Amino acid sequence: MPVKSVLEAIHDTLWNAMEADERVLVMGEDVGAKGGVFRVTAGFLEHFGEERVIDTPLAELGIVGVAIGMALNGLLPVAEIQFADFIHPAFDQIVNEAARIRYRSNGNWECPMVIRAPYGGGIHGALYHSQSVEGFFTHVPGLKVVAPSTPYDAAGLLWASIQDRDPVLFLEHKKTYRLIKGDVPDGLFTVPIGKGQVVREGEDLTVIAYGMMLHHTLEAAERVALDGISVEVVDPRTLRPLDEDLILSSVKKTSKVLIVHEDNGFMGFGAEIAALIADQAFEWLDGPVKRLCGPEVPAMPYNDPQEHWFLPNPDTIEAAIRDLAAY
Amino acid sequence: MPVKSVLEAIHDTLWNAMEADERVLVMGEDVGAKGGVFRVTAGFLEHFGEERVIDTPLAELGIVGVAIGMALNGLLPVAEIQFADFIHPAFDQIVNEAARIRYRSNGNWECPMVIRAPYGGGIHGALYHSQSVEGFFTHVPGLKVVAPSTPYDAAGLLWASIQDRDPVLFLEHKKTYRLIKGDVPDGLFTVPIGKGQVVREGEDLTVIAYGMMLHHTLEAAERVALDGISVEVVDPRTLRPLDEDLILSSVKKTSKVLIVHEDNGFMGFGAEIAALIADQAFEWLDGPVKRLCGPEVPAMPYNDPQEHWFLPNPDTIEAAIRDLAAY
Amino acid sequence: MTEYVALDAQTKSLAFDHRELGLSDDDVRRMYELMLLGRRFDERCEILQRQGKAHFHISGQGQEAAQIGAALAFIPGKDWFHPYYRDLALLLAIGVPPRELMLGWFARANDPASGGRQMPAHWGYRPLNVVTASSPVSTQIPQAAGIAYAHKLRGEDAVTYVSFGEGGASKGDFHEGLNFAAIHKVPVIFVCMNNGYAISVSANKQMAIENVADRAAGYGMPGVVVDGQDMLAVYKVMKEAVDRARRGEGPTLVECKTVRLKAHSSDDDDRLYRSREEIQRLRAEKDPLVRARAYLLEQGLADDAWFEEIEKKIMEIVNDATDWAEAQPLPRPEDAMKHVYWDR
Amino acid sequence: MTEYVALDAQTKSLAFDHRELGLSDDDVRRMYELMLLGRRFDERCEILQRQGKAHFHISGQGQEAAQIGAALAFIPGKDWFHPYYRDLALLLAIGVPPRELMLGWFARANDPASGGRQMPAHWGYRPLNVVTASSPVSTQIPQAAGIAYAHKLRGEDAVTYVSFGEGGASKGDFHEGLNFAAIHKVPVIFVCMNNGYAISVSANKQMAIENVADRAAGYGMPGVVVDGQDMLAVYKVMKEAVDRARRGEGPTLVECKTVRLKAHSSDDDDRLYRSREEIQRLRAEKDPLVRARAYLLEQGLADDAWFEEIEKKIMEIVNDATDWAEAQPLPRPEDAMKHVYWDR
Ligand SMILES: Cc1ncc(C[n+]2csc(CCOP(=O)(O)OP(=O)(O)O)c2C)c(N)n1
Ligand SMILES: Cc1ncc(C[n+]2csc(CCOP(=O)(O)OP(=O)(O)O)c2C)c(N)n1
Ligand SMILES: [Mg+2]
Ligand SMILES: [Mg+2]
Repeated sequence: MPVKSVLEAIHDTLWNAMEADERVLVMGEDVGAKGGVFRVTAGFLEHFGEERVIDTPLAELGIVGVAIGMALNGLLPVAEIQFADFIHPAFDQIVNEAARIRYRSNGNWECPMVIRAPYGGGIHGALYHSQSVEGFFTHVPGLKVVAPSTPYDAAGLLWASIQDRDPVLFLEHKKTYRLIKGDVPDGLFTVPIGKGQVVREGEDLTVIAYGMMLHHTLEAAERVALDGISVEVVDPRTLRPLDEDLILSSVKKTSKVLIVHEDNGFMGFGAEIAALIADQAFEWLDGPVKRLCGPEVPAMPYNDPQEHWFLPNPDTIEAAIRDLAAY
Repeated sequence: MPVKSVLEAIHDTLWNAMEADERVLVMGEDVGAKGGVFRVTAGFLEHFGEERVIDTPLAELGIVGVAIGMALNGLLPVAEIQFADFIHPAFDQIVNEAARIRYRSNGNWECPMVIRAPYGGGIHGALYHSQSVEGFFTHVPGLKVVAPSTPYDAAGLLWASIQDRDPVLFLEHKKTYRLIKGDVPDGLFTVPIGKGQVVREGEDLTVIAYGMMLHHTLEAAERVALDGISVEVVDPRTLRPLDEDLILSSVKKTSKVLIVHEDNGFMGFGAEIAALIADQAFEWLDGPVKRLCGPEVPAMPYNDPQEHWFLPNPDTIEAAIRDLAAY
Repeated sequence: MTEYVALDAQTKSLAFDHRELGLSDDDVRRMYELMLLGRRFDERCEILQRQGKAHFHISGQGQEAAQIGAALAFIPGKDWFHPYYRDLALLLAIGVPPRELMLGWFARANDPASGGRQMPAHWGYRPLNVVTASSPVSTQIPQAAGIAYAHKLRGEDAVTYVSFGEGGASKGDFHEGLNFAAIHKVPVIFVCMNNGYAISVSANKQMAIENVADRAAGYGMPGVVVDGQDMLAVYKVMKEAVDRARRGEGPTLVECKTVRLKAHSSDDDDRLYRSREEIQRLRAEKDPLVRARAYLLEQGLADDAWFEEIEKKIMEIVNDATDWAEAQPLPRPEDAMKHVYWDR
Repeated sequence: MTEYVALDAQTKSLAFDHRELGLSDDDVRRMYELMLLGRRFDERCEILQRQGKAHFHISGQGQEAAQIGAALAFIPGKDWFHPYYRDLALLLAIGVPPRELMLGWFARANDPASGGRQMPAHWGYRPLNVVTASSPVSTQIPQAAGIAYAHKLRGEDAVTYVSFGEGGASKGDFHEGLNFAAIHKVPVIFVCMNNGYAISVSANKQMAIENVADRAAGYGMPGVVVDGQDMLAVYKVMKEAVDRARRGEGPTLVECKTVRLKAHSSDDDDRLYRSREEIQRLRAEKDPLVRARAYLLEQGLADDAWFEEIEKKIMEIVNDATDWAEAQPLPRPEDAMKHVYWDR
């Protein structure tokens, strides 16, 4: 199997999807001649033409609103939001419109579309090029939220998302784009939406993480393994609908759990996972449900010392694992 | 002390605030001649004039964006969003702008403003006039989110919010507007932002609720008291910053907890409360942390049977209390 | 750049001769009939709300000429519609069955718009490409641009109708939607129903200009202001715009100057912000039915007997729709869990 | 309704005589000097980024004439500024000290804009009413309308400057901000720096019209298009707009036709979407410094010796700012918890 980066996996899947189904198109700011600011759509304009590779005006509300119309009328738009930080102007079109079209029409209409949004920090992006936005969107019934962490999952989940009949917010962690590489089969294949994965088996405690934090967690797990602490690592992959069974069965096995994400903790996605466990796995718990998250500040600072301070990393994850293991 | 409805308490406090401080102004759709769709600003236009009682264009992004500018330049705007359901077009201005101005400028600038938003269901408002939006906004550091449930708290918290030097989202439950009445002192007084209240003392379990659900909870607590179940009811009043100490001390006392809100549960505000308890009060817990919330559908249906089905009510709360008490 | 059509009509009748617009005598009689159907249906819904049989009413009274004039310029079944809440007469005119429309007011399970999930006047009728509507004002505008883009991409010559009030033209959705449509020259007609108020906010607090259509030039599309009380003038303008769109020449912004004869909705008391004299004046001078009737009489297309007969026929339709719809079952609570996702 | 100023200037120099605009010889020399300071400072920041001393650079090169022409029409200390990321020369021109400006590139603790929290070019300078900037494009536009509303409400005659690119004019914020400002006739100047690109997206994919300023008519405010490479033409237009605003006659939308000589930012490679010939042509024909220099020579306001001397003086300022700023301390990690709320 070829080895690809997350970026290449997404590029190739989008390409293949557009080859396979002429209803698929990409749209967004700079997706054309430039091939996207991260080069996810490099080469698309030349190959697919400007009717299916649309350089839109600088207008996120419009991008999503127009994409909804396309989806209502038989296309399968993949709209790129240049940075997840800039998805907020489209909040109304996503939350009040895309997510409710099936429900409000009693199933008469549907809105199959994908919104791709690069998220996450550690790239000197400061307050407005580093945000995690899953905390907002996972609250919304009618919307699916996918957050792959590996090239394989990115490819499989993207194809699943494009084929899905509901609107999907597809979150791509920017820091993983070039850093994380792995085997990815050629051609189109799916990873099912709504299914998580035990990425590492363990006995003593469960850590739940996604995005760049998954990789930091795996590193921390390696380290503590040297001291005999056996960590099970769960990657939810899809955040909504969440694979609750997988999480609960892991926690019931290990009896302790740490949730890691880089978004701030208060009402961050870890809150829901913790609440789920505190309700459904209460009797199995041998310790408090722990969260390790970004701090309660509005966003990630730009300067190096404070950016570093903001982000959970293998060291802080390791420390949190050791604390919990010792409980 | 005069008895007022929630609506009257808000009306009078706004009025007194505008009398007391000429920097205060109100703005929004229909706040002028009509006095607001709920008549919160009835009589304001005639008394304070159209420079301080601004009927804005139908443009929520603009309302909040303009209000931010006013706040930056020395005014204390109170912007009304006609229904909380229509706050989403302003999401970017609230989340990326208002909430970050102090932080991003390292404290050089601040944005003291209040956004009032009537929320909540049970008024045949259907998908777009019934929403609860605290799940989104409580996630945002830099923003304060206040949700009073009684006329007294509405008055005191509103004056505290107007005087607060940070942006405050002030959530008013529509169903309480005319239904809930209580003693309210004349004139301006404050209830501190960030302080909750034990509304009813009890021994067997704690229920945390706000808005209309607080009142339903109190009714349910009365009922079960007849069977000797002693329920402590906590009203957080402010959702961000949350009075964590108050919640934790109640849970440590009763050892069981139920959280009630009408917003859907997944990533609803109850998730954060549950997560807090599962971490900080784990050793005191005698049962699973329970949530009773609106169902996982995009919003409240209009027709009577389904609207009724959607909302937690004294019956369903009573049942949840009995279940938990029996655990 | 803005074109002005029939705005200074001194006549109490209509500004154009229908024959010159390619309309037959029957067409014109049919237009009147549809307007009347819109009016009587609307009045019935108003009553249902007062009777407590519906929780909500929002009225299209006063705007029927604009709706009918628009509706007839489109091809039902082929073209797409993303109408706003006052467009009842338009829906009837393109062929949504009155019985099915009435289900919405009773919030019945078989309501084709939303199965009773949404408030009345939140349209949706899949068989005729009437897109599901929401409450947030103007969100439909960029969506309509996207719908039209899909038609263009597939090489189909369908045209999309999308409407909104002049208040709705203040929103970013308007700006971003029109801009996209103009850049891509997609086949969509943006129809602004300017009735002078957004609830209580008069148009001069909504904008510092006279005509919403003047904004068209800022996007690079034609803008037309038309007397919305004149069904033939509206038809003429719409037909030209629709034909242009169908030929691939892009979108048009059409502003219909119209009036709102009722309060904003059943939740509104418009005595708070406008005088009773204003309403009386509007009723006397601006009622589109009065003008259409005058035209029919003047042109010898109908006599009193015809009007009486039509009135009777329409009332039968309205009564039938009401009785039938009321007898339909309410939604079941447990069905409220359906249609959140396709697969659950 | 749009006014066009100096757009067909055949001259390689400037279109107006500075004396007729009420500017002294010294004023013009000072304008050149400020433009040069903007250019050299910008070039230095570019180098810092290449050296790895800053993570990011975004350039104002090519836009200095528009910025200087604008800056001089305002009253620093009294007026308010909500500039966008390319407005470096404007900030220098209104008097933000170069040393303090330079702190942003080094993300130092005492950076007056954000204490190193934000990326470079996210301005903010409280002593001169330069409002804190963010990254999301165009959010500053309605905010500027609100700032101006406050001035008007208090009866103060301060005027607010707010700028954005032509790409930024596609956003709903533009629409809603301009509309509010026009309705309330508040003293704000909306300055669109049209450099033809939004990153890689050329203006003709951003809009189907030639001039952003043509949108002004749709809000009911004057719109002016001016040659942004001509500092005197820009000054003239801005001065008139500012005076009008100060007199209480409301906002103006000014579009400066300008060029972006560099890639969008240090993260961009513009070879992907524009030719090297285009850049060469822009450098040869559109560099505002070249045109200003020609004017000074032509008018006998300066000679080669003067230009050399100024160049030296400017480089000293830039060097001093660089050395001083680099020596300042970085923020401390623990301080990142500060200023979330006023009380914690
Ligand atoms: C985004 C949003 N804000 C506010 C409302 C509440 N609202 C419903 S209709 C309306 C006025 C609309 O006025 P206009 O667009 O002129 O249409 P008209 O009702 O006059 O036909 C308002 C403010 C809404 N539905 N959506
Ligand atoms: C809302 C938003 N979307 C996208 C971006 C990413 N972005 C930054 S600058 C830019 C282009 C801006 O173009 P223009 O407004 O013409 O200004 P210019 O850079 O050309 O001066 C884009 C797309 C952003 N900052 N904000
Ligand atoms: Mg209107
Ligand atoms: Mg540009």
